[in-house]
Amino acid sequence: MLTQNPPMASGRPQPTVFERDLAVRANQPVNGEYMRLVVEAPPEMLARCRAGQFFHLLCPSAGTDQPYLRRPMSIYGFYPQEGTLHFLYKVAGAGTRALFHLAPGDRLNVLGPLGRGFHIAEDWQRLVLLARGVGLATLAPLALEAHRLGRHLTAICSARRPDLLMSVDYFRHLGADVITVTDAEGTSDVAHLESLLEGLIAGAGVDAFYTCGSNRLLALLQRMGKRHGIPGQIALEQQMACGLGMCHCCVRPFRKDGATVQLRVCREGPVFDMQEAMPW
Amino acid sequence: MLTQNPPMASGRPQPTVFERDLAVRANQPVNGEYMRLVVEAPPEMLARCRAGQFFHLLCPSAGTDQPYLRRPMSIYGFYPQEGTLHFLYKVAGAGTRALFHLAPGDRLNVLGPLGRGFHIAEDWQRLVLLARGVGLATLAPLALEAHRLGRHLTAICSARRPDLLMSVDYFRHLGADVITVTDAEGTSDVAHLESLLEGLIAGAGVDAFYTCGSNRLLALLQRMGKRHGIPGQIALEQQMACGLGMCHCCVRPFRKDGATVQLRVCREGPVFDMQEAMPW
Amino acid sequence: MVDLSVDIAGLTLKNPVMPASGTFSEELAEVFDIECLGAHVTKTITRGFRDGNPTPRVCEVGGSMLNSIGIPSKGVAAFLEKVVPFYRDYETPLVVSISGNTADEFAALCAEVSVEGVAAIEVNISCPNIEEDGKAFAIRPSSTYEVMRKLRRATRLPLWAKLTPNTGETPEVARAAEEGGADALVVANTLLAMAIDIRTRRPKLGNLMGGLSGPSLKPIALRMAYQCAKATGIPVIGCGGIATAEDVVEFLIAGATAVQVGTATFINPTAMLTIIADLERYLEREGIASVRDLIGTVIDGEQKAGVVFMEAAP
Amino acid sequence: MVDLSVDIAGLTLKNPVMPASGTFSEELAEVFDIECLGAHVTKTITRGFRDGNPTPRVCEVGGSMLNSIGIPSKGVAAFLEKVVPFYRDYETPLVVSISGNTADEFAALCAEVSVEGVAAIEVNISCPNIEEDGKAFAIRPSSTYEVMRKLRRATRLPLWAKLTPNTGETPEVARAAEEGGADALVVANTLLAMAIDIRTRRPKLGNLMGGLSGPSLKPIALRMAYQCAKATGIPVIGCGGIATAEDVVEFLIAGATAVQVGTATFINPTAMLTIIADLERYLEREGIASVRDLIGTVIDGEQKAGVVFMEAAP
Ligand SMILES: Cc1cc2nc3c(=O)[nH]c(=O)nc-3n(C[C@H](O)[C@H](O)[C@H](O)COP(=O)(O)OP(=O)(O)OC[C@H]3O[C@@H](n4cnc5c(N)ncnc54)[C@H](O)[C@@H]3O)c2cc1C
Ligand SMILES: Cc1cc2nc3c(=O)[nH]c(=O)nc-3n(C[C@H](O)[C@H](O)[C@H](O)COP(=O)(O)OP(=O)(O)OC[C@H]3O[C@@H](n4cnc5c(N)ncnc54)[C@H](O)[C@@H]3O)c2cc1C
Ligand SMILES: Cc1cc2nc3c(=O)[nH]c(=O)nc-3n(C[C@H](O)[C@H](O)[C@H](O)COP(=O)(O)O)c2cc1C
Ligand SMILES: Cc1cc2nc3c(=O)[nH]c(=O)nc-3n(C[C@H](O)[C@H](O)[C@H](O)COP(=O)(O)O)c2cc1C
Ligand code: FES
Ligand code: FES
Repeated sequence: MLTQNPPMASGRPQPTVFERDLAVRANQPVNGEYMRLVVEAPPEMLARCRAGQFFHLLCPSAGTDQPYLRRPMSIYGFYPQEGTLHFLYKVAGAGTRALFHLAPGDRLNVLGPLGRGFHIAEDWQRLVLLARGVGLATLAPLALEAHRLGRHLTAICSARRPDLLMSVDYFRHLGADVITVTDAEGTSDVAHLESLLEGLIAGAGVDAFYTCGSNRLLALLQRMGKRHGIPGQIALEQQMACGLGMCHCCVRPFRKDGATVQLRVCREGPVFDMQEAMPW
Repeated sequence: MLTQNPPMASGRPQPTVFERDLAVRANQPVNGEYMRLVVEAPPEMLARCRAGQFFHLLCPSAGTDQPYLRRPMSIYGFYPQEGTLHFLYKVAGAGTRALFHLAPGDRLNVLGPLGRGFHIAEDWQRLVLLARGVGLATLAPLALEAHRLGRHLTAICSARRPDLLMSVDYFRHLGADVITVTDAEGTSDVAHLESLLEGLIAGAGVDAFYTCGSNRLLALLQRMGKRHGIPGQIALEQQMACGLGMCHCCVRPFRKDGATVQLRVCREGPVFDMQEAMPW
Repeated sequence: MVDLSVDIAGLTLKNPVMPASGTFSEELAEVFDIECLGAHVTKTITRGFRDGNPTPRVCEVGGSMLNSIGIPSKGVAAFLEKVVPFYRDYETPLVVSISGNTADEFAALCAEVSVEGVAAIEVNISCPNIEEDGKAFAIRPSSTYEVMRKLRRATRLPLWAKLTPNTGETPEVARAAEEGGADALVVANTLLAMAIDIRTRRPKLGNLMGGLSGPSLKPIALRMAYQCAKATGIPVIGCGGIATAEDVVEFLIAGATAVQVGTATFINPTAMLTIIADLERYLEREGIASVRDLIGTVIDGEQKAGVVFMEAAP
Repeated sequence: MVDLSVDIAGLTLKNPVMPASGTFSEELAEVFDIECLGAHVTKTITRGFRDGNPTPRVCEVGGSMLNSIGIPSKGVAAFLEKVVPFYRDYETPLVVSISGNTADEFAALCAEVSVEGVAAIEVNISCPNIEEDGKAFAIRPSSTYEVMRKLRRATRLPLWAKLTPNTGETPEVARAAEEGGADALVVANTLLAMAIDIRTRRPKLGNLMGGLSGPSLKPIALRMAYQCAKATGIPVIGCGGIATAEDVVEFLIAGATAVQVGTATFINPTAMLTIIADLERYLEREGIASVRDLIGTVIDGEQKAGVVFMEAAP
């Protein structure tokens, strides 16, 4: 199970989440829109990382950008052998603008790993991931995990234009089948995706779907999952303060046993059951 | 008169104080305790500078040092030909620590020139200045002015130790007689200074005293000024917010016509009549 | 060409940006031509002479400041003789800020400053009412109403009531001011605060406590401006931590008709100049014809302020 | 060896540093061993289930934050079953924070949580009193006194009253809480504030308004802690913007006996750990034997708080 350690039966929980100042090894553009940040992380931290989990980053100040709260970022990659932790981010506002200025040797305070990652059940052999933009950062380590467990993965990567596609080589390198769709080519709309997925299901079959926070994709996969009885998981985002589950600011509504419940994205998530997720 | 331009008779005052981003040319230690900061200033600003006036500096942020209010600094030197403005400062707290990190090419926002500078009356031929520490920064341009006006100046420079004496060469270069006194040599106490000053008065004579904010020196010079009918001026310090005379935070009490009045150090000062000043 | 002008109870301002009382004076004209401001607002005066508080009168606290200046005043005679004439050389309307220890003294001063050259009177009812328990008039609706009634009778000039954030009853106080005869509300004055030098164990202000102003005050003043705009039908002038054109836009969207800039002028004396220019550019860029089109446009989903207040109180 | 222990109305804390309600939970034990804290303070609970407010529930404002979490609660039964037992594994005293919409509901909950394993009850009287006009109990001395009387009768455990900064009557409210039976005062909760996204023109919080916490609140909370310590004879627990050991020392000098750390834990989850270690080092360096030697040592020159308040109000 790819979840965080539960409190120990013996009573007091043991520390399993780390707040550390880490050295930046690299911080470089991946394409015109995304940056990859690589930091050096200690073994005990990397040992606890799981695909789908995230870190809470204390972004430095940079000029008039003075981010105060931490910023959540998915684990893009974690490499215990190399001792590195990777993030893939898009410059959005004050926090990510400040991240952009980090140079090798600078230090970055991170808190993590946090949250519950992806679950790959024993009998899920053929996985399909469908993601776009920053979502590819969140889903990338799933490919690593699938590879490790010897499962087959089809990665459907969506983008506005072909030159903005990301992680394609990464997925291929890990043995995944990659299908690219773009707005520019007119292949990324729901109708096209639906027929594409129907093709995969009718072909070798699909045991589970994985996706990231887009209402459009969620609705599509919920419909197809119900139609074919295919389970799935979705990684969601929400504003966060503590990142640990203490403040209850990061809730989203979910359908559970007929009722609507508020769950914390940082704690019960960021990965949730796809059918329980609600459009927003 | 070395004062700021008064409002024009025609009605609306013309701008005479400048807020400008200036380039740092140099920022170097003068001795173990003091730093000299040289910035490039435009001619219209330098043309208005007078000895004894000050600038209000918007110190940058440096790490956890995030000075908010501006910091007042005396003009240490102003050189219209070179186009530079000099400050001499001691690292005290957040603001001056941040100044310390300025490097050539960095920009510093300054407001000034501000306040009323030193007055050298027509018939004051033989001037004596008595200062210590940062006070020497404030009094240094007086030497330049005395030199320009062809007056004779005796500069009594005080310090804890001989190696902490400052501006000695500068004063000599401008034709002043320099007398150094130090705590280490036991020559800086009031009794010694008093006999030294009595000597000067008995000799060639003294027409005016100039000093800076030390209670001990103020009391001595007030006493001697009264005894011998010698006028004098003192430059004082106080916490400032606006630096322009708007907020009334920088007041100090003065004796004027038998009553105690509150005057603004930034506006009616920082240079005041020595006999009107009150110990604090 | 965008239109920056706003109307405050019949008084037209060429733009919505003016200085906050106590952070502005004739001296600023030495830095830039103050004719460009929406209004000139003087430091609060009292009838008689006052010395003000002991020094230090200011200190900084984490990117904002405290002050305990304490309204030093040369008295009304000196004010009428020296200050009012200075501003007669400008077209910009002059707003005179006044204060008093009792409602009657306050009203008497209000009548005395109702002279030619004065366009409006800002009544600083955030000052202590010594007839009651020393609390500021504007802490309670009842004392607000009473002092405003007396002030209203003392002048025909527009009355701007300056409220305090040191109250739990902002909407009620705003309504009391309106009912008492205020033509506009200035929201808000400084918030009572304190800082101690841990080395000397002395308060950082000579007066022990003082008022918080600057960026830290902004979200509080914005909330008050919103509450006042909802609670009353008179224009609200936002004040507290405003330092940029974006801050001005935020206050206008919240419901303010104009704004005052205080502490920001200490940090950048030309702040108001920059704000006015940036505001004009903002409107051009966004294709907004008049700054008035921003006022009160917050999308608040028809939530009742009362309910919201309840749920928000933690 | 310096002594960090303090006494809050008969309860000994090994050090004066504890979390603020709503910014702490069992989950922090995954970051460090929470046994090191002076006390454990739970998130405010209500008797029944509550969903909390709409999202977004937090936003940042110039180096501080706003929240409108709105006290989501699983209800008292779930709390007694799951939360209280968790803390039984620790020696550190457990302080339970409660709230209610009416004084009677509040008192009933107070009785219900007076169980073994609970060392003190923090009563969050900064929440709205729906029987009156929806204002928080602690905005007025009268409603403070009344709710405290009922709470006092409901339990024999020490009662800590948590006050709100949304009032102009802090000393009066503090005295009312003491007279009503409070054993200690927690000063203070968040200050009502607001922020608007100028691009979307929507409030940055789903609930329109929320509470300001973090560094901006510090000088206000410090002033309140000072006022409360002067106005009453019961211990004051300072809270608001505390992030460093120096901040703790400042509050102790002002008159607080202990402190709570809130928002700082979001920024640095190990903040309390660092503060406790730094506080110990500070005392050693300054040659102060006991942290208690700092309490109330502000050199305030015997000024009467009343007079000072008057003069400070601008
Ligand atoms: C679990 C999780 C994983 C994420 N992983 C990634 C990732 O791998 N790569 C990436 O580029 N982005 C990721 N995000 C989104 C990322 O957190 C935001 O882009 C970032 O916080 C924006 O901060 P800012 O200061 O640049 O923008 P601003 O808009 O200035 O941020 C203002 C505030 O809003 C919050 N905020 C803004 N956008 C989001 C968002 N989408 N989700 C949550 N909070 C937000 C910020 O944290 C901050 O508190 C993730 C979000 C979550 C919740
Ligand atoms: C007219 C005038 C001229 C001055 N000229 C010089 C000079 O040439 N060289 C020099 O080294 N220093 C000079 N000073 C003192 C200088 O302003 C302070 O050392 C400086 O402000 C300290 O700031 P800080 O942030 O480093 O220290 P902090 O102690 O952190 O400052 C905290 C606050 O106190 C104020 N403050 C602290 N000390 C003083 C002081 N002595 N006077 C006024 N405000 C103070 C600061 O401006 C700031 O607002 C002068 C002061 C005045 C009023
Ligand atoms: C130094 C100083 C002096 C002030 N004096 C007055 C005053 O005399 N009358 C008044 O109504 N407000 C006074 N104020 C309050 C300001 O007008 C304004 O309401 C407050 O500072 C908040 O705005 P800001 O954050 O933009 O400064 C003063 C504020 C400061 C900082
Ligand atoms: C996210 C959040 C949730 C809070 N929840 C509660 C609460 O449930 N009960 C309460 O009494 N105070 C609550 N508070 C207020 C804090 O306990 C504290 O009084 C306030 O945040 C000021 O302290 P700080 O500046 O150190 O955060 C909450 C504060 C925050 C930021
Ligand atoms: S961010 Fe605090 S509970 Fe999720
Ligand atoms: S610093 Fe504002 S009046 Fe002197």
